[in-house]
Amino acid sequence: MNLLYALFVDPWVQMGQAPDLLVQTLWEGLVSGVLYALIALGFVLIFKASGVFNFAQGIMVVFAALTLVGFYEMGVPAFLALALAVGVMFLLAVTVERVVLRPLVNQPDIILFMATFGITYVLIGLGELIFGGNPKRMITEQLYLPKGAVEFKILGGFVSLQKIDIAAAIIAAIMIAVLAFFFQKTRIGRALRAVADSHKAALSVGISLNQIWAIVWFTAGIVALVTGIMWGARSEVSFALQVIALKALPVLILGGFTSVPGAIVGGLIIGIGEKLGEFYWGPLVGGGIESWLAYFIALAFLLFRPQGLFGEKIIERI
Amino acid sequence: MAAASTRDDTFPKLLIRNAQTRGARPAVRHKDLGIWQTWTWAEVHDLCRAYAAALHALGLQKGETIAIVGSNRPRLYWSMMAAQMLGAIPVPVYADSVADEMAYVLAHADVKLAAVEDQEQVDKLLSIADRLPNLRHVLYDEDRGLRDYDHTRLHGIEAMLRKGAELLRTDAAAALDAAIAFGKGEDLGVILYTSGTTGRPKGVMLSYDNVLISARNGCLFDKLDETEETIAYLPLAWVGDHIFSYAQSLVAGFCVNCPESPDTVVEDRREIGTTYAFAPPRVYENLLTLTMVRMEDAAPFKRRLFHYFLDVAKRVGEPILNGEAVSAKDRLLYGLGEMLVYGPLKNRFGFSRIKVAYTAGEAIGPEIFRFFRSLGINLKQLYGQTEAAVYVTMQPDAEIRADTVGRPAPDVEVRIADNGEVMFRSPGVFLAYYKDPEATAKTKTPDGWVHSGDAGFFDATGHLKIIDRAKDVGKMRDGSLFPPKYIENKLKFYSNIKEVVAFGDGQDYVACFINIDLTAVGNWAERNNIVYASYQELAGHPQVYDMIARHVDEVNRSLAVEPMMGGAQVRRFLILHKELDADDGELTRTQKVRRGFIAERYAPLVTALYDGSPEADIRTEVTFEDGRKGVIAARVKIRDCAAHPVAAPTPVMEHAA
Amino acid sequence: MRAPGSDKGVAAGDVLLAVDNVSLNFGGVKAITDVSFDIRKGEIRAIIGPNGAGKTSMLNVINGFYHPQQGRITYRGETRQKMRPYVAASQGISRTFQNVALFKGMSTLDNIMAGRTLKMRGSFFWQLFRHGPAMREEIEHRKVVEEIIDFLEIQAIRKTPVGKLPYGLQKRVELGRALAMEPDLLLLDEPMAGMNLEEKEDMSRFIIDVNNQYGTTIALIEHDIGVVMDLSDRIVVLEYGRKIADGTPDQVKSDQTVIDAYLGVPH
Amino acid sequence: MFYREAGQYKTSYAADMAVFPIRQDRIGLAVILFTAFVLIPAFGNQFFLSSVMIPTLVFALAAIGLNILTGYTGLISLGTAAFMGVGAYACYKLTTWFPGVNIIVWIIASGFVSAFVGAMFGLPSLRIKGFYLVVATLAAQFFLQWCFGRIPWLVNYNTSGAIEAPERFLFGIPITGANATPESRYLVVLGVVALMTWFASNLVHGRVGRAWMAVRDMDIAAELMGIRLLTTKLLAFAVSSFYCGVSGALMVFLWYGSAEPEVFVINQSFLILFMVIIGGLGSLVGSFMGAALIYMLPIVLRLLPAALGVPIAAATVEHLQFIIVGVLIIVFLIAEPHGLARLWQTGKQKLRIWPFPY
Repeated sequence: MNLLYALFVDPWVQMGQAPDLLVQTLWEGLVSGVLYALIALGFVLIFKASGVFNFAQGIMVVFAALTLVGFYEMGVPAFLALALAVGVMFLLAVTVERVVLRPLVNQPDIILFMATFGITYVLIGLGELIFGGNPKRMITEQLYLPKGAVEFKILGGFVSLQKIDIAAAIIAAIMIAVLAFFFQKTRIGRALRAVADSHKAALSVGISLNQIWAIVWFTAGIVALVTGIMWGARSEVSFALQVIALKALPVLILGGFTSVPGAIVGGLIIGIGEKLGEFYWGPLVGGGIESWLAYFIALAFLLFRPQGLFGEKIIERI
Repeated sequence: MAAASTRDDTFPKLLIRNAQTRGARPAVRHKDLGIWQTWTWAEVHDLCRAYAAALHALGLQKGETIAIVGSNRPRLYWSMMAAQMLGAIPVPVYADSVADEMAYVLAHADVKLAAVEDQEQVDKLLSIADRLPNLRHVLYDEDRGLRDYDHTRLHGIEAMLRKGAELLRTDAAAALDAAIAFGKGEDLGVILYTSGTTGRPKGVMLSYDNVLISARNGCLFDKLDETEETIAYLPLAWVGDHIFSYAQSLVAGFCVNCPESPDTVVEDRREIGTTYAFAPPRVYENLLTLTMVRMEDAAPFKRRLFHYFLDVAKRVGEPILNGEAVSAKDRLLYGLGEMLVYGPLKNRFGFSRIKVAYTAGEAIGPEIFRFFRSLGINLKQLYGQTEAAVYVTMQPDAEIRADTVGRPAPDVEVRIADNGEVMFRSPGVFLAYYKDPEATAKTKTPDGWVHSGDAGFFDATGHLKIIDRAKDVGKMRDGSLFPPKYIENKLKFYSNIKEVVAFGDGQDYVACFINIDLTAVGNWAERNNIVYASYQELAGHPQVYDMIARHVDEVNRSLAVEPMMGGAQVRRFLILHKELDADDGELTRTQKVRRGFIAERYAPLVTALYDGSPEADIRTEVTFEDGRKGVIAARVKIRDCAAHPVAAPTPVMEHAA
Repeated sequence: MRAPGSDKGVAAGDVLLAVDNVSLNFGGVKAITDVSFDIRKGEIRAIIGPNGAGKTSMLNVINGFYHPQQGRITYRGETRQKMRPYVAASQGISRTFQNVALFKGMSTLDNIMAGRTLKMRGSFFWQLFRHGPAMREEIEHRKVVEEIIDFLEIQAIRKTPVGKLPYGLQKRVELGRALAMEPDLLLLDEPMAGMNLEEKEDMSRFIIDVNNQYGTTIALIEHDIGVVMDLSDRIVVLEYGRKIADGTPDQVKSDQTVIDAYLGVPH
Repeated sequence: MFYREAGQYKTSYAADMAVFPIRQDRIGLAVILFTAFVLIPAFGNQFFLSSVMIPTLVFALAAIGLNILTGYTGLISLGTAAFMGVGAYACYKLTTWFPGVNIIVWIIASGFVSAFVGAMFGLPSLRIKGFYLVVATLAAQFFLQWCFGRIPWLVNYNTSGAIEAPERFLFGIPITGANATPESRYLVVLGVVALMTWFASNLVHGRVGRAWMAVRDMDIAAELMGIRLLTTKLLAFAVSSFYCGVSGALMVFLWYGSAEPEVFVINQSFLILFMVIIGGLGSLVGSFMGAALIYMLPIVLRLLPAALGVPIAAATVEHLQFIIVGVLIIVFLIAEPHGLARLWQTGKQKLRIWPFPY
């Protein structure tokens, strides 16, 4: 009886009693959701264009952030470091296309999937080898990212929002807008969309597959860098991040592997979902349910919409 | 022999003996439904008795004939046995012969029954039924597709066996025993029709003694026993198969293995690992060609290894096989080669356990012959004929040479007639040609000597050398001998040359048609990146001509060495634009060239060979795979070749064995 | 393999399967519109029509892979709104596919053996040991499969991975796999697509043999009209998901709408 | 080259369907078994037995488990480690409950527990396909890992939060706990692994295996042939998890001796997935090769610098390891996507047709 109460009634009561806390939690969820969404975005970009399920996306986030901070610590001015980091991501994209994708073209998905595991390992090794394994502080202020928090007094309580989080949300929004524009308006963008449908179409636009893959991975790299900065600003830069990066998977499941809006909505749902879960239900089982709640939420959705939120219904042909 | 004639002098009696003495040993295997179904001698004995009973019930009488049509299947062999139990005479027929040929043979043999393999053969028989008024019943092995046929005169052998088993529980058994006991060695055992290169086939009548004594001699000669494994894949109608896969199996009690289907023979041979094998030269030839062609594509290291040890084998292989003295070092090397090359090769060929392998029917290329022997495969040649129940001459161990067919077989007398024709007399000599006294009279002298129809001579070592069909050996204008087959074979020994037709009788010089071997030449072309769109184009290619010209020159040189043959060097040749084909009547069913037919079919080319023109046009009608007819035309180039000085004549030995 | 007509109830000539007013659409796209026809026990029934006429969809409906929005399917006297693949299979409907759907990673033998799965009942426990009952069952089914291999004359490729086989042979193996289910109703989706003359003749022979040796009822889709006319007892003609003709080869041949459909006369 | 197949004809289906139809292969197998059961325990030293052989075998077993799911049935899983964990914790609970019962019994039993859990998480596989299914297995991975850490009951409420392998005996010889000699532990592990490998090979060669592969190669066709997708997939999940569970139990009881939740983290799952991929999807022998390669590589890398006398910081080696493993995976996938097993196969084929190239 108590258990049922604790499970199904008490949480709602709490929400009602302390709406400010609720808002606070929602906001927390929203922000982590945004970051999930950003990682997922990286996945989607690559999956759309090359059909590769890029397991390394999470690591790319860390790696990007690490390079940025790493360069800075070597005494490189912040924005030059940023530029360099961008350069590194470009290099990475090209190498991956050359060394991994090109030789493995036309292999079954699982093989490419495995290859991205390989990339993951290489990146981890490189990152730690070059910049050392110990966690680092993100160079927030040097990049003129806001610090501190603003407090609102609503619903009979205080809700404090970290400025950096607000910034994150805004920047994320901007970036998505830019990407959208890039895909809709620019020639390359259209080519990329074409690839998603059929490789021939892409070639007809006059861009080689190889170039397209490089571009996509580069774009994903940029997204990773931005994500990395945002994330690093909230916690610290270390490979512990990679586990959290896996959260992008449920997000993808919700959004469908090929839908950018899907990735965003999915991200938010997961983010908010798991924060609420953790805050209101977690205590019942000793907390820490954040680590798996996301996957269960995704599963629950899948059982009803196997093709994800935005994916279109699959007609199996034979 | 004397002992034999009283007991075990017929196939059925031998079967009974085997059932008693080695009843549990395998007698027949057939790869069917994926595994080697096996029957012991005891089982075969019971089945054949049942079968015989059923045949009797169908009204098969002593002295009547039953046709056997199909590939090598246990039940077809049993059909022969069952018939012989009743004193009836099996008449195996070439399964691939066209309806018309078959109609002639069956009508001539006046068969009452026919045991056939499957629907295909049944249909063939039904199509010619009106020409066989006395054919009462047709028995089939495979019921596939025959479900809806009228079964009044059609019976499944399966069902026959069951019915027979029933009958044997009645008084039929006793009658059968009597019938078997009644059979005698001198009775007519089987009629084998020879696919004559000319004229209608003749039915060679062989008594049990003919076959069994020869078979027994063959077994003794090579010490064959019940442990042998042999694979039956050659036509039932051919005397060789009758002796090797039927008679000798009964005599020695060894196991005969029937392949799953014609196109799996190679795999099946490998699986079984035959100890006693027989194959016409072309089979060994193909094996060698295939080996060489494949090794061309092998990795350089492997190829070098392969050729190195092949050279070792060439040097010491035969001596070792012949039990001659060989240095320890060489034996060691050979042993190593056995492990690295010869062993694996024999394994691939399915010859790992081979005891003795025979080749006959045609002359075999010396290097082919030596290749197999050097690997440690005891390959031998024999000279035989249907009229002799195979054995005329055989090669005793350690006296084996590529260019002779060996000494007269046990109990066989051989002499060379004045016209150079080989004649023989032996227990195996056939009774007569079925319903053909004058042909019999022409071939068989009253005192039992048989005209082989082949020309040959005994060399210094007392080994027989066959040069050609006696009637084919012609004379050229200058009177020198022209043995076409002899020349053709010498050329055919080159893997690049598939068929040759030589002309020269009554001419000034020898000239010939050549058929290139598509596999070998095709590969050669690939390696020398010569592009070609069709057989015709490849055949006409100048570089191919050059290559063949070199072969011809070597042959001429070898001919020049032999005084008797020196005059027969090839002076001009052309490469035919199409492969000679049995379907076009250019070859016999046994792949022998029909020289006369070809000569008229390609008359323009023949004239061109002798009027000195550099090329000639030809149009020929051909039959395609799917039976459609068509015409192909071509312009064929002609090459001249130089002759070599002939060696001085030495007195030719000639004496009976 | 099983003797003909051994399936309960339905005798030769009776209606084995009836399709009544079946309509199927995918999110608005109409694949089949109100099609009715029947298949009689023991006949060879052809479904023909131009590309996109909904032939394959029809087969998919029959063996329960697609579920029609309207209409009923009556099989062996049982009427259903829709079939379920498993039910269809276990009640003796088997099929081959337009573009060969063999199990690429497995040998010819295993592919056909897989067709026997439905008939294998051995306990998991014995499977662990591959002895006793499990092995006995394995062997007993192997025998059946060998019969099929023999029937289709594919002994030589028994142990070859099907991926390595030429297209024509793959089609044959697929037929073998379908036969392994000892079907009462055999659905063949373009059994001769992309075959040369000789292969087509072989395949036709096999289809006829199957039909009269085992009394198997056959419904086939085929583009080669010549072949269809020779093979089939009755023909349904579909166009744009609608039935435009149904009858014996001669009737269909002389049917104006069919001629138009094939000559592409606008209407 | 060593093959002499001529004369090895089959007169019965039983012989024809044998897992090792060729005599030379049977001989080879016998030699391997003899080496494993006699030579190695006789001559192998402490380090070799407990730090090379035992781990390799344990991982091989897990790899076989995953291979059954991913290689034979075509369902990707990232939850292997978690299922191993289930086995380990189950075994711990059971043997501490009923110390009297032989540990081997409990190791097997824990396999069944893990099989059940595996089947549970396999349920979604009916509706979800391909990469989507990865999420289900990830859910398992993180949820179970969380359970190991957060449910004190599992560790009998001991404060360390870790499980200790108590001393247990087989035929009076200690095979777990501090006093168990490497030899005895090795032999037990080997015994279990050998037996279960035999079972696995029987399964994949029979009806069950064919159903799995059918689903893998062409699930729709399989379904239309009356192969029930759900049951087949669930069975695969269950059997797979059984193997993982047992290997987990072996890992803790006969190798580590103790374990905390961190042993069964997702990286462990990745590692085993590598073993399967590198070893070869759908191959049992591949599972062994993969396990050996992936597990031993780091050891070699660690020992190599020392052996060569190159002074390198341990941390650096650690990092280099990651890079090398990563590179190796990529190189491997490019060179031979079908893994070591395929190389092994081609090698064997070459020997069979030697000296011919084809």
